Amino acid sequence: MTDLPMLTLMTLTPLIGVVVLMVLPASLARASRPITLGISLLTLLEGVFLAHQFRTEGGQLQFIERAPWIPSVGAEYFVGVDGLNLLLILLTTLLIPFAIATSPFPSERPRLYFALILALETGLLGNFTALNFVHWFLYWELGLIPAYFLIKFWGGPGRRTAALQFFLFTFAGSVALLLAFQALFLATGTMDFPNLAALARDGSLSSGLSRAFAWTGLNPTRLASILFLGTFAGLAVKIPLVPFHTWLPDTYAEAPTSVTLLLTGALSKMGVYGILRILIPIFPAETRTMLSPILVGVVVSIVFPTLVALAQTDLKRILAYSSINHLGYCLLGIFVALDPVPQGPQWANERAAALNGAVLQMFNHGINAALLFALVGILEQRTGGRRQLEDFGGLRARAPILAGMLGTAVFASLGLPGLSGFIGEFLIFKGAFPLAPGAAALALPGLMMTAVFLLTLLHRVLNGPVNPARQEFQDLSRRECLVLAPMLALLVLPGILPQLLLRWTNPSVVAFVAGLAP
Amino acid sequence: MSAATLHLLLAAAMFCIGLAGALCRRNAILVLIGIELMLNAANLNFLTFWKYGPQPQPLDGPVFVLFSVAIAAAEAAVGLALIIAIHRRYRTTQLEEISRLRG
Amino acid sequence: MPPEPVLSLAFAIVAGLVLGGSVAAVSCRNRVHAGLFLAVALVGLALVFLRMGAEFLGFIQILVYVGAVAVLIVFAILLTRGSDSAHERRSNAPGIGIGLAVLLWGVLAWGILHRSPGAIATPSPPPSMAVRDLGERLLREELLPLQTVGLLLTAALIGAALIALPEPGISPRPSGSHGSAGTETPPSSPT
Amino acid sequence: MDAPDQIFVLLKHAVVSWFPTPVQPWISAVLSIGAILAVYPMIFALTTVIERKALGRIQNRPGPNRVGPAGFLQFAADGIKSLTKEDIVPRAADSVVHFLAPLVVVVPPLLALAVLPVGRNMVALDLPETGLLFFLMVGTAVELGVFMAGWSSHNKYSLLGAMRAIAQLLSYELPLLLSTVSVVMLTGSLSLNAIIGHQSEVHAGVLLGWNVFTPWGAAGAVLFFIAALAEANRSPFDLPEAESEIVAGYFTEYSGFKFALFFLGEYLGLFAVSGLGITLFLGGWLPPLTVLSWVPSWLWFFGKLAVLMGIFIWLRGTLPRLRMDQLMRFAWQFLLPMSLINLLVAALWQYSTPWPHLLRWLPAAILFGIPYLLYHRAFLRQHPPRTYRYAS
Amino acid sequence: MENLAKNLWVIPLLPLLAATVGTFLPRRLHRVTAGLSVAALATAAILAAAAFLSVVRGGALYSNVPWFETGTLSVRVGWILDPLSAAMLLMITVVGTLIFIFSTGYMAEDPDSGRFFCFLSLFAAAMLGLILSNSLLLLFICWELVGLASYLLIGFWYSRPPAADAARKAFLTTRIGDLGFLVGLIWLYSESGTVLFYDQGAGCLEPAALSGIAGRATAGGLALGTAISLLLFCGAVGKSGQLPLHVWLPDAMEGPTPVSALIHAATMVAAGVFLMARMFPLVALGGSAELPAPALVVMAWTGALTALFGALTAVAQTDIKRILAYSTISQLGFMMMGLATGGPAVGMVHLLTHAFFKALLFLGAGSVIHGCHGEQDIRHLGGLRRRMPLTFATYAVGMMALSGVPVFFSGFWSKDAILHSLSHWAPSRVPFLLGVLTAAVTAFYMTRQMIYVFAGTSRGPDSAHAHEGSPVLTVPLGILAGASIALSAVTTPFRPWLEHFLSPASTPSESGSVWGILILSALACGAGLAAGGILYRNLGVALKTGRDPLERWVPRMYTLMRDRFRFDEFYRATLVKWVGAAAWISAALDQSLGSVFRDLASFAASAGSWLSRTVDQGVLNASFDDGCQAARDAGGLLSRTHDGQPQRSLRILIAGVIALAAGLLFLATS
Repeated sequence: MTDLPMLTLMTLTPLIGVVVLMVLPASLARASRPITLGISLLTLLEGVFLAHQFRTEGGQLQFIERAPWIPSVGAEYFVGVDGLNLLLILLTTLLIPFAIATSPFPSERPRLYFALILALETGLLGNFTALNFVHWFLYWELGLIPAYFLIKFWGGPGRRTAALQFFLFTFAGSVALLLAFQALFLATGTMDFPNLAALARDGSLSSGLSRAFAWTGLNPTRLASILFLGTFAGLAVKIPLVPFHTWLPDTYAEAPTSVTLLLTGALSKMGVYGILRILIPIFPAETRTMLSPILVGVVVSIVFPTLVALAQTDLKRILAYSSINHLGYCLLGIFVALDPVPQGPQWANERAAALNGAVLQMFNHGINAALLFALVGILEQRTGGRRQLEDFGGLRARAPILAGMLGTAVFASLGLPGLSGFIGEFLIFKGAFPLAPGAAALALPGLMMTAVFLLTLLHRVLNGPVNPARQEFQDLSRRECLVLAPMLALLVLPGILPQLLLRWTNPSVVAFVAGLAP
Repeated sequence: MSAATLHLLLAAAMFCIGLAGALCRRNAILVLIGIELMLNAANLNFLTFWKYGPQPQPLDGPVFVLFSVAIAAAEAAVGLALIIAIHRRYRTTQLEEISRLRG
Repeated sequence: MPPEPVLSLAFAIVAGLVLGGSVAAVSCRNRVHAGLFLAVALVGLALVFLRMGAEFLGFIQILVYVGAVAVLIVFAILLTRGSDSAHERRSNAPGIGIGLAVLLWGVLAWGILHRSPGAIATPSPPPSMAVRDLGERLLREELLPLQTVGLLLTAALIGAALIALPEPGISPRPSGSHGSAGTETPPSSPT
Repeated sequence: MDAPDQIFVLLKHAVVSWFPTPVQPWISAVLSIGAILAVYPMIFALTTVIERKALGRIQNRPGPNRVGPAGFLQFAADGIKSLTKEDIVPRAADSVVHFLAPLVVVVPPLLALAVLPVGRNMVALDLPETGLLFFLMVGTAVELGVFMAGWSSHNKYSLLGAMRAIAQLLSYELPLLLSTVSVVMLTGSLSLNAIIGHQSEVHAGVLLGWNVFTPWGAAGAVLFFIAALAEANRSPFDLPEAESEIVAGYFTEYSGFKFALFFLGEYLGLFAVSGLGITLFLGGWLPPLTVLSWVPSWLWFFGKLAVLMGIFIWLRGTLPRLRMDQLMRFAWQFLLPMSLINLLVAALWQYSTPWPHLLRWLPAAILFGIPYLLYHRAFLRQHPPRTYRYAS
Repeated sequence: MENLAKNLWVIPLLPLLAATVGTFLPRRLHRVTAGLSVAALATAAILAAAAFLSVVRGGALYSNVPWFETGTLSVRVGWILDPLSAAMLLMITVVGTLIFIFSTGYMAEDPDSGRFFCFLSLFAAAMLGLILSNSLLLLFICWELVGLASYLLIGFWYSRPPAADAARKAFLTTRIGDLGFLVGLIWLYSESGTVLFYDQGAGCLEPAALSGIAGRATAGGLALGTAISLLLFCGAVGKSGQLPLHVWLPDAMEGPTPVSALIHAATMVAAGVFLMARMFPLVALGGSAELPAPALVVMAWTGALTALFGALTAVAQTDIKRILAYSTISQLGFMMMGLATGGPAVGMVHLLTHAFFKALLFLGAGSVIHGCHGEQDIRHLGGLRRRMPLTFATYAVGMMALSGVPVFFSGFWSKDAILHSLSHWAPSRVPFLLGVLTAAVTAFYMTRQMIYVFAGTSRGPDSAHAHEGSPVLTVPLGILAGASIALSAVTTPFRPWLEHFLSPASTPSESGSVWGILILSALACGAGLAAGGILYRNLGVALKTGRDPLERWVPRMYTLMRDRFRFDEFYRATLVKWVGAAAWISAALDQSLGSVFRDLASFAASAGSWLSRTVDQGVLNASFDDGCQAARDAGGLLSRTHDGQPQRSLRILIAGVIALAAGLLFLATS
């Protein structure tokens, strides 16, 4: 452990880059990418240092910084790390340099572009470390706004609509969240997540609710359910859960590819993490009450997008739907852990497995989706923005290295053992089958259909005779290989040695499960 | 006669002087001067009750005065701006000449 | 410390300053003089505050009223001259106004004198005012009012600036047309 | 305490102790007042001469060099001249106000000087609760004096000068006040002694913790001194008395001793506000390094004052005068926002007290730096530097 | 010995290393890759032989290591060396090495052969890992890797659409079964708390865990053990090409022929059978000789139907490799039957013998194809007996082993053991009859193939210029042929050493009935051979009409068999179409969902504005207008007092205040 305020430092480091880029004279605009890359690598170093200093035993919050801020509105600066968010922090710090390195140099306003990416990183890191709603929410929005501008200024032809849609949806979700937390604050006087969770456990949350909202004439259960739904909706939009997902394919397709990979790799995790950190600890009883409909939603989120993806012809849209599907697994892992029926030590292990799987899946999907989108981005660059399936074919002959990487990423995505995707899915299903056999069984076709559409993608892009328009297709350059190789390594390594990641997550997950017991 | 009474009488006198000014003067700015005096008299009252009052609450009076001063400043600024604007429009600051809103 | 006499010389002087300044402020025919006398009255009031142990408020009183309000008023007087004479015309029904004021003072004085001996007792520990306590109080318990006042002042600032801005439709008065006094102020942009 | 440092304090105590106890407070007060009345006008006199000589140097001319050794008695000659000159009051003037105006201008700076601690234990009027507020309060009274002077003269130029002066004073008072507020916020006291005491922490063993050595303090000091220049009507903010435009501003119609009083008041104001700046940001009478603490504290104060005066004279000789619109715009559109941001920075500084020192600097510097750079850029874009073309 | 168990992972690691190194070698060094792969597998074979010998001498070994932790659970994996895995190990490494050597010759001209050997090595590594793993989880992982390797190898010629299609089909079809496997694995895990097979009494195949599972039933009355077994069997069905998931296997012949030999004849498809053998204690749970466990019954029936289906389909195929592929399906059915009715040893013995002769047949077919420049259609071949004598001889050995020609060929004995256990199977006699029928049909179609390929005269330009390949091609053939014959020495019912080795507990069969089955089996084989010989004796003449002799005899039946009983068409018409329809509907739904959100928003906005307008005009305005008119009239009167003179109002106000203050004071004092 160190006395440095590591988390704050790490969160603010990208802002240095923002400053530097802001004052960078236009004549030096070409330097903005190396600068940004340097700053983000510095952040990555800090993240690695954080992980290195992270104590694996106990699973408690560490690196805690807290300071009173605005006591009268319950605002307190409170950050900390445990096994649930450490991986997400690492993921963020990994993906940002990756996104920057894979991003083509924008022809317009490059300094702003890179500054926004760095601002996005601050938002993400802040959101993942925050333990008080007020600045959690600030960072939540801080993640939203740069993304909006990145889509709007540098996106594809339909970027305006897509950006607006993205903004409206997530903003509506934010409003729901904000309202719910205002109500919670009125009822309890605190916005502290651990505090709120403790209050929820000993029942004073609901009594506070009934006191503060006596005028509505609703009983506390009903009130809590309403707040729960508000919070849930706010988070579900961000993930997104079907049917809140309609913004996602358009957004992912229209956003510049580096931004898309951040959107799916890191931003979508904000919602899942929110469910894990906020929704479940604060509303365990309500979640249990609503578990069946939620699980239905989750299963639909797993199966439905795979079917839709099968009918898509745009590479980015296929991958977008695939993202929904994969985050559905995360949610399955999280929500089955709440299944109230079986209790006992063995079931605690099943819950822990599901949650571990969900956390791992978040990390692995982040890396995996990022790599996939990056590769699609490279295809786009090489072909002048084409990404329909029929624009490709037989690329394996022209670009064996790219084909190998794409193949590895696709197989990791469909959960091939030995690659990272498997362990997460295995653990999720290991927990889900005993706890919620119905949901797990209904989710199985998702696994099947994922394989179907992803292999079809591979098939159409890589196999068959070379597309006449792609005769001149270039394989990956050495620089591109250098950028992509670390990600590839991160696909393989956790698949072979999952303990690398699980030793961080498991103690916290065990503590989390212990806290779930009603 | 206690100090409180004395201060209260002073405040009342100041208020009434301000009132007389506000009632009699024709010029809007001078009326405003009267109003300022009345406000200050009220402030004096607050402070008197705080200092000599039966159950002095800690700092209630000063806090009240502080807010009152702030609001009076805002009022003066807006009032004077209004007067200037009106003057620019009607070339007058005489109150009885500004009666366009008469029913 | 010996107990202060109720009606000390110092009180008499500051009270005289206040009352004299007030009377002069409302009765002066020269408007600029009226504004200056207002400043005198308010300085006197600040001295009253000082005597009551409210140093902070006394200084604030001068800072705000003398430094800002009085200056604003004389400024406004200068800006609005020209249409009327520098000297005030006859007062508006002075009899009624003064009569009402005196009547009110009578009623109030009667009330004060009548009620004071029993109700207004001298408190046991004379309250004192520490600036730090005041600050704590303002930023803790009165945070919301304080913010509101801040908002109000901002709104007043913007509002005043907007109101006083020359409206596009109205051309400024051609210079050097009216006024009995020799001095003329060319239209200057308000601050 | 060592003798040279406390020599004046000891002297005063010795003198006071000759008198019977009941009158001792009065004697003490009289002595302090006397000291102030003696020292500052003396410095004023010296400053005028030095200023004229320095300006002469800057403008490539000798400056006063006739009266006394190297012209250093010029002030005496000027003083005698102004005392003996006829005191003219215009017929149309409002004579009472005309008479009172110089007094209202001179007295407040003297009052303000009374609360400035010029050395260890050396403050004429110690207000532990409200020292700074008293200073600011007194400072505002000058505006009224200026107005009185300008209005009562019944002269176009006087009134214009007064209007300009008041607008300027009002406008620059805000940044001045706001930059002092940050110091108050960090110190937690309005007492000037406490503010100096707060700056006496030692950093790195040698460097004292002057406020100017913090990000907000550095920025605040710059803002403060810019505003102070304007408050004192010094070049480049000397529009109210711009000779080329409005003769001599609000004291056009004054002559003789009254004119000298205005002159004195202006310089005293400059001393007072500089002294406040020294107290707030430059550590008051504290030495910059601990090893220099053997130098008497009052010497430090006056030494700093002298350095500041030198800088002001230098600025006066170097910078051209602003236009009125530039002046106002600079105050409202630049200084005011920047001082608000500085307030925020100071708040952050206070909040980050437990952090390592370097880490405290970083966000503070960023927080001030970004808006400065952005804002500065936007400001320049909106008002680009004017280019003058003579030939076309 | 302990070290051996701990270091078993070296065996799969060797080919894996070869694959890894090969991946990063430049393309032009493909010969180096090939050499590396062969060397790695040969070394593995030597190690395997050592391991095998140690098992022959002493019993089983295993060692477990922790892999990762979740909750309080430590998930462990491990390696096992027992007779089952040792025999498989030896078989895979030996056959694999031979096939690798063959491949160096077969693929010599292909510039991509470096990649080919990488994939082959990866495949070998995965397969070796699969058989050596002492954990169902690790087994599953290797299982999937085997699937990946097969995907890569089948699609090796990816630029040919049929190959790419076949690869995808293989992966997806087996994945259907794998999902069942995964569910079974998880179920077993959660029920027994471990996926280690053997763990000092705590493993899931050891009595403690089995007895825990034995008495329990799931929803629907199915025994827990049965349910899990059936789920695992799903995986086996997919991998081992059992009905109805066999469709990928014939298509998989699109890969290079050594791949077919390695993956789809000798080893990979055996993984399913191996899995069931490995899990036999669980599968057989709760059964007895009279009333076998339900899972075994399902297995037996599936095997029987698959065997017959495969054999019948093979009869009418014209592609040399496809015939062999269907024969593989058929033989896999046999293995399943044997496993289900006679215990793991019976099935596994056939698996081992089949591996050798099927590899031999495939390599022989490869040799033919190589010699005939890629011609695979048997109707265009013929007369190769003279042109490729070595190939012919070895192919004949393989053919006779497959057909079950008595005495000298291992296939006869292992098939006989299966028929024998079938004949004693209590639940039904039908599988036995089907088995005998299949044996006869097998002999028939192999005869047909032999006649087509090797007899008569050449019928195509390619076969006319056929030539024998280099020794690299023929030597492996010879070795495999020798092995196919030699294995019969350890598989006869009179000296069933291999069977005993694999399953020491199995009871020796009664000699009386042995003879009966032997004779029946020989008769079936003979019938098949004879029928084939008779029917195709004048092949050259018959083919003039362009129709197969059998087709002329039973045309409808022949068409059905040639069309593989229309399985693919059936799937295409149902499953594939349904998935496509579901995808289309989902996409449409998704589209409309998006527009529904948008429409809802705009509708809400317009509805809101309409509502507010209506209410404004109709209700508020109307009533207010009237009310306001009245108020205005009244106000007109009052407005007289409001003359814009604020001071006048102020005076009134103050008068009121005075009155009020006086009143209050008066009240307070009195």
